[in-house]
This record gives sequence, C-alpha cells and structure tokens, in this order.
Amino acid sequence: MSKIVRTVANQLMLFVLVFGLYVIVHGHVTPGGGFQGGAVIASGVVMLIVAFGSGQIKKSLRERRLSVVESSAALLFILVAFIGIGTVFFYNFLVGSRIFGDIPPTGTNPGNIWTGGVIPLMNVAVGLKVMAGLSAAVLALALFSGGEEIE
Amino acid sequence: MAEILSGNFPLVAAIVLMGIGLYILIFRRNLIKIVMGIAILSSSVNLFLVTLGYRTGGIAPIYTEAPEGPMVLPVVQALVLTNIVIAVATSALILSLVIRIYRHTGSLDSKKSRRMKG
Amino acid sequence: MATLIEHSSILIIAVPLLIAFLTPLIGMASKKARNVVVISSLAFVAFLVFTLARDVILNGIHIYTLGAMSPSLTIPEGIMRPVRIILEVDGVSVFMGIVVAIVSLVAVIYSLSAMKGETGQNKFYTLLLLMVGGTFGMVFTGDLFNLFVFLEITSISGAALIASRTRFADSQEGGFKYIVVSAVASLMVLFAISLLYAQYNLLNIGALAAAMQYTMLDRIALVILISAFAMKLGGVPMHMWLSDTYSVAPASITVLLITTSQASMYALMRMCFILYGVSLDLAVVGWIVIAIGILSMFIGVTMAVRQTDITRLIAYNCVCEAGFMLVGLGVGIAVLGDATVLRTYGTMAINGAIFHMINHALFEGLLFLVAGAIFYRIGTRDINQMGGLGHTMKLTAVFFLLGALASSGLPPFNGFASKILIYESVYQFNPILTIIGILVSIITLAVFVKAFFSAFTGPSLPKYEDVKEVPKTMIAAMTIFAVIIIIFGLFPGLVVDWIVRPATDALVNQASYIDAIRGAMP
Amino acid sequence: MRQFFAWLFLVVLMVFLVIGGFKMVHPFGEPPSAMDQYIIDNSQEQAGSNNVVAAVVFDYRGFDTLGEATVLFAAVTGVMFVLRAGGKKEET
Repeated sequence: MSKIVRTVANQLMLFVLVFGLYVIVHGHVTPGGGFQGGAVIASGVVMLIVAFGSGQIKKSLRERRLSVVESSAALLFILVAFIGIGTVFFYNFLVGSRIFGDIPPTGTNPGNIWTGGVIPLMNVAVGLKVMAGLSAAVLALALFSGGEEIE
Repeated sequence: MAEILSGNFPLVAAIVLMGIGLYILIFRRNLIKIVMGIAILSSSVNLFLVTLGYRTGGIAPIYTEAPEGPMVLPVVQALVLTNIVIAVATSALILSLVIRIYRHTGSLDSKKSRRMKG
Repeated sequence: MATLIEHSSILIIAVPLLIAFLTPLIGMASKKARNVVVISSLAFVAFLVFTLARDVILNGIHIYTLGAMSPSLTIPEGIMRPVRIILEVDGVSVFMGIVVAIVSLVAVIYSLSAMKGETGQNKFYTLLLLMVGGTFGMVFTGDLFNLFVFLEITSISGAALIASRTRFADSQEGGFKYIVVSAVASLMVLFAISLLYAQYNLLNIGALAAAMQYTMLDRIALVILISAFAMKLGGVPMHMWLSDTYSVAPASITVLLITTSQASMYALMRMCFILYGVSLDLAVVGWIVIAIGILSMFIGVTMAVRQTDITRLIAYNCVCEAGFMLVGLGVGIAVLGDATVLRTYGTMAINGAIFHMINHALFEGLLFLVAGAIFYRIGTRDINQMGGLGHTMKLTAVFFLLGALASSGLPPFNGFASKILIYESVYQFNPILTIIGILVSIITLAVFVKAFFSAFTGPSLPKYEDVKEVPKTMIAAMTIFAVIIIIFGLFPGLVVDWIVRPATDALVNQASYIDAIRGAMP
Repeated sequence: MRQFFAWLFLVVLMVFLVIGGFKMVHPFGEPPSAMDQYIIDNSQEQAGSNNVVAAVVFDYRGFDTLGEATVLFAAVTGVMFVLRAGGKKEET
C-alpha cells in the first residue's frame, strides 16, 4: 500500500488499541465486553496487515507468540472458573469481597467500575484471547495465501 | 394484512434469510459460496433469536444511565454473542481448508475435486 | 472423596479443556512431558468417570448447578424454574462417558507412535483433548444451548483433525465436508432450540420436558432436531459424508469420530425419550426412526460390498451398524407408551441398542485401528494391492479377524451379545425387521471374509517382504480393544446388568429426570 | 431429478417455517419472560454487574462462554494445524 495508507494506519492503530481496551475493561458497566473489545483490536491488526503486507507484520508479530498469548489467556479464564470450585465451578466468588466486590444500587445508576466480581477478570482474559486468536488466524491465512511457510 | 406485516414480520424475514442460505448450500458449487451460505444461515438464526427477545419499547439491558422502559431479554443476546463467535471460528477453519484444497486441486469447484458432491 | 465425587461431573469436562490449553505451552518445553501429561490427564478423567458411574448407578441422578451457591441448588429462590446451566448425569450419560473414556485413552496410546515424525504434534494433541472434552460435555450437560456449544467444539476440532494429513488432497476435502455438514446440522439444532425457547422461555432439558405442551411448533422443532442429529450420526439420507471423512482421517481420530457420532445418537435419544417423552406420537416417530435404521442397514451393507478401499469398507459398515441401533431405539420409542409391552420386549430392544453402542465403538474402533496399522506400514488403503500381510503382521491379522467376526455378530464375541437382544425383541415387534437384520449380518460377514482373505492370506508379495509388525504402543492400543471385546462377549449378562440396564431405566423414566431438577427446590 | 427434489424440499420447508413464524410464535414484542425477568431483576445484586448481558455471559451462563472460548481456541489451533508446513518429516 502507499505511504499515506501506511502512515494513517500506523497512527490509527493507537486509537484502535485504546478504544478496544476501553471496551474490554468497561465490559461490565457499559455495552461491550471481552469479545467485542478483542475483536476491535484484532480488526486493528488486520488493518495493519492490509496496509503493510503480511511479510512485514511477521517480523514484529509472530503467530507462534500470539498463540502463546492465546493459550495463557484461555488458561487464565479457566483458572478463574476453577478457583470458584471451593463452592461451585464458575461461582462468582469476588462479589462482596474487596476486589471488584462493590454491589451497585438496584435500578438505574451512574455506574461503578469496581463492581462485577470475576466478570472484569474474565473480560480481560477473553479480550486477550480473542485479540490474539483472531490476529493469529488472520495472520496465518494471510501468510499462507502469500506463499510463506508457517511453523 | 397490515396486522400480519406489523406482527411477526421480523421472524419471517429471518426465515426468508434462512431460505436464501439453504438455497446457496444446496445449489451452489463454489466452495467460497458454500462458506457464505453457512454465514448467511448463521446470521438468520441470530436474527431469529434476537427478534424473539424484543419487547415493545424495550431498552438495552444495561442499568448504567438507563432510560425508562422495559428491558429486552438478555439471555438471547448472550446466546447470539456465543453463536457469532462460533460462526467466526467456523468460517476461519473452513476458509483455511478451502485454501488448502485450492492448493491441491487448483480449483474452487466442488465438482472438480474428486469426492465432493454438495 | 465425597467432594471429589460431588465435583466429578464438571472435572471430567474441565480437566481435558484445561490440559488442552496447557498442551501448547508444555509442548514447547518438552515433547516427552507433553505426552506424559496428556496420557495421565486422560487416565485421571477415566478414573473420575468410573467413580462417577458407580455413584450414579448406586445413588441415582447426579446434579451439578454451575455458579450457584451449592451444586444441588438447581432452582433459585423467587422463581420456579432453573436459571443457571445444570449438568445432569444419569445412567445414559455415564454409559456414554465410559465409552468415551475408554476410546479416548486408546486413541491417545495409538497416536503416540502413529503420529511419530509428523509435524504439528502439539496442536494435534491439543485438538484431540478438545474433542474429548467436547464429547464429555455433550453427554453430561442438561442444558440445550450448552449441548449446541459442545457439539460445535467437537465438530470444529474434529474437522481440523480429519484434515491433519495435509499432504493428501482428499483429507482436506474430508475435513471440509465434515465441517460443512456439522455446521449446517448444528445451526438447525440451534434453530430448533430457539423455537423451544420462544414458547417456554427455558433452556433446561428437564424443565422443558415438564413444560412440554406438544404444540405444532414443538413438532416442527422435533422434526428439525431428529433430522439434524440423524445427519450428524450418518443416518441414511445424509450418509454420504461419513465414508468420505472416516476413510481419510488418521485411525486414532476415526475412533474418536465414532464416539462423537454416538454422542449425536445419545442426543437423539435424549430428545426423543426425555425432552418429548410420552407426549410424542410414539408410533409415528418410532417408525420414522426404524425406517432410517433399516435404510441405513441396507444401503450401508450394499455400498460396503462394492468398496476396494479398506477404510471406506469399514466406514460403510459403520453406517450399517448404526442402522441396527436405530432399529432397536425405534422399537423402544414405538412401544414407550404401553407399559406391559414395554416390559415384555421394549426395554430389551433399548438394552440391545445401548449395548450395541459400546460394542460398535469397540469393534469398529479395532477395525479402523487395524486399517490404520496397515496404512502405517505399507502406505496404501487399496485391498487389491495388499496380499500376504498375515505372514509378517500376524497380530494385526488376528485383530482384524476378531473385529470382523464381532461386527458380523458371530458368537462368542460382543457383537453377537447385543445383536441377539435386538433380534429377539424386534422379532416380537415385527418379524420382517429381524429377518432383514440377520440377512444384513450375513452379508457383512461375507464382505469382511473377502477383505481378510485378499489382504492377509496368500503368498507374501515381494514388495511387502520387509514389512514389519507395527510398533508396540499401537499393538497395545489394539490389544485393549480386543481384550474388552472378548470379555464383553464372554460375560454379556454382567455388562448388561451393570451399565446397560441403568441406562435403559434412565431413558424410559422421564419423570425421574424431571424430578431431579425439581428435587432441590428451596 | 435431484434438482427437483431439492427445490421441493426447500419450498416445503420454507412454507412450514413461514407459517410457523406468522402464526405460532408469540406476538412480536411480547415474549414470555419468566427466566429473563428474574435475571434482569437480580443481576445487580447477585453478579454485581450493571450490564445484564455481561452478567448472563460470564455468570449465569458462564459455562457456555467457556465453551465459546474453547471453540475459538480450537478454530485458531485448527487453522494453524491445517496450514502448517510439511507433512511427515523424514524418519531417521
């Protein structure tokens, strides 16, 4: 792609990242969540692949490393679920505790980010996972169509 | 007639979309078009699910700064979110298989490859 | 120990998933550690399955409510219906769990040497574990949407595994076909689920069964569910994909694919017996299932006669054997409403069908493993190019003969034990069905005898002179299957009493399934 | 012939489903909602989340989300597995 496209994509990536992180972190208060935010960031990565070409992206973003991130995020998610097994698998053990434990007033309220128990943690895990997973899949498809070898 | 149209029209739209998806799956031979057919089928089911959960005058089920009004059903939205991710995953895998098949046979026509019908 | 049993149903599903997420990380460090972790986790899961099975058979249905204050708190205060996802494990579920546990362990042991030298082994084992976890999830869950999600897990990981021999075009095509069929089938399942949800605002199977009105919309949902699951298990109008995928997948994966097909059959049983139960038009649905079964038997065996590819031959035999199970189940459904008839031969037919499920997994699994072993050594699946392999691969030849005889229903092997149950009970329902079944069995025997003679006997061909017996782990995997086949054949009564009869009781007793959900009401 | 049967199947299916959609599903905008209303009323207290959908996705039906994440994981692993280089290495 031309230099203009590359520069614009480079600058836009920062905003995409910030917006994606916002959507992930505020998932339990406002519309959004881990899947949506992760998809936003992954679409930013796709934009970079389109602008710079997969060969260029490959130098800084290996799909092997992405799959490590994905595995770790999936592990984080299932481990948070496993910790609840003291009572029941997937028990929301953080509600009422000191971490993310506030309970919002019933009915309409301005919103408080320090609520939700395990939901914010799971949002972050899923966000990382979706981001890494989708980027890795698109990168692998792009590299393979471009005729390069994968792992 | 007007009553029918205003009544369950969204559900019928979803079902028509499903018909389009099935038509593509049955009659088209291009592998990429089959992927599209599955995507359309999946969207039709999603549309159907979301329509089921709508309440007249409903608002999004989020309490932060919520306006007045009944909230639409949240469970269907969660189901649709799940199904969207599953559809993305399925299409990614099918596309990678299509790329491999194209490498092997040099064609996207399902009749050309040896053992494929439909 | 009590806590372990209390949580065992979720651990059986979650441990394979957890290990699957770990496998890529461990595999980067050490291959040996990865293999040890995979096998030991599956062995641990098998241990859990057996303890859970003992508990369920002795103490009744096992309930696990995910995310509630306690596992037995199915219905929260202030509402009369379940809200959270509930795992409900009854006799049929643990029966299927036992099948999956045995088969997955054998498949991993077999893969150890069969996959040696292939690239991408980390991903192979990851996907294999995901497939096992997904199958466990399908058979243990008591929630319709959860069933759909696990169906998708098994089909996606299964399709990737079918395509694992990337150097052959037909394996990619098999994977493509499998994923297209599964995607369409599971979307139809989801559509049926949404129809049920629209009417009752419920997703739990037990609660839906209690609320079932059997309206026209329910009938549409039932038709969609039956056709979608019949598509997934390879019933006849949609059997074309089965031979194409089973024949190109690695042998250890084919064995697992059989269990996922059977999990679809389990889902079909769950829908017919539990979700709809006696509110069905029993005779009509029963005869539809019988018709699918008879057609599967007939077309499966006639197509098997024409095959020269050994794995396609076995795959068509799979279609044929699935027909036997469907006939048994269909007879069971048709007489479900009549208590006296059900007692005289209805339960026997269901017993036969369920017993045949585990036997089917065992002997078809053994046959596929043998075919995989032959392919591993000589690199072809064409029967006409084989010959005289019995001289060098003696054990493999014995195993093939064992599987073939069991599959054709000859005593004293396990296939006979279950087929005789089906024949006896179906004869009292309609004698013609039994006669067709016996004929089909005889043709099956002829097909396998022909294949055996052309592949294993005769003078040893010069090009296969340096063919050796397969590696020890592959022999070990096949031996496990063979030993179980012989044990089941010698003591069928014990097996039926211990695991098959509880499964049948759970199926015909819809009320106890519903009560288990209601039982823990505050 | 095959085309004809496929068309017949499609048309019959669609007619059935359209009639079902028109006549038999609850009127648009008034769904039965016992389970969903319970979740709407209790999600703030039980899950501490203002976003009811997030509460459903990660708390009430969290196990589905685990399955969904697993599906995505399986698909990404599958893509890399299918597109991997090389078949069988030389046996040494």
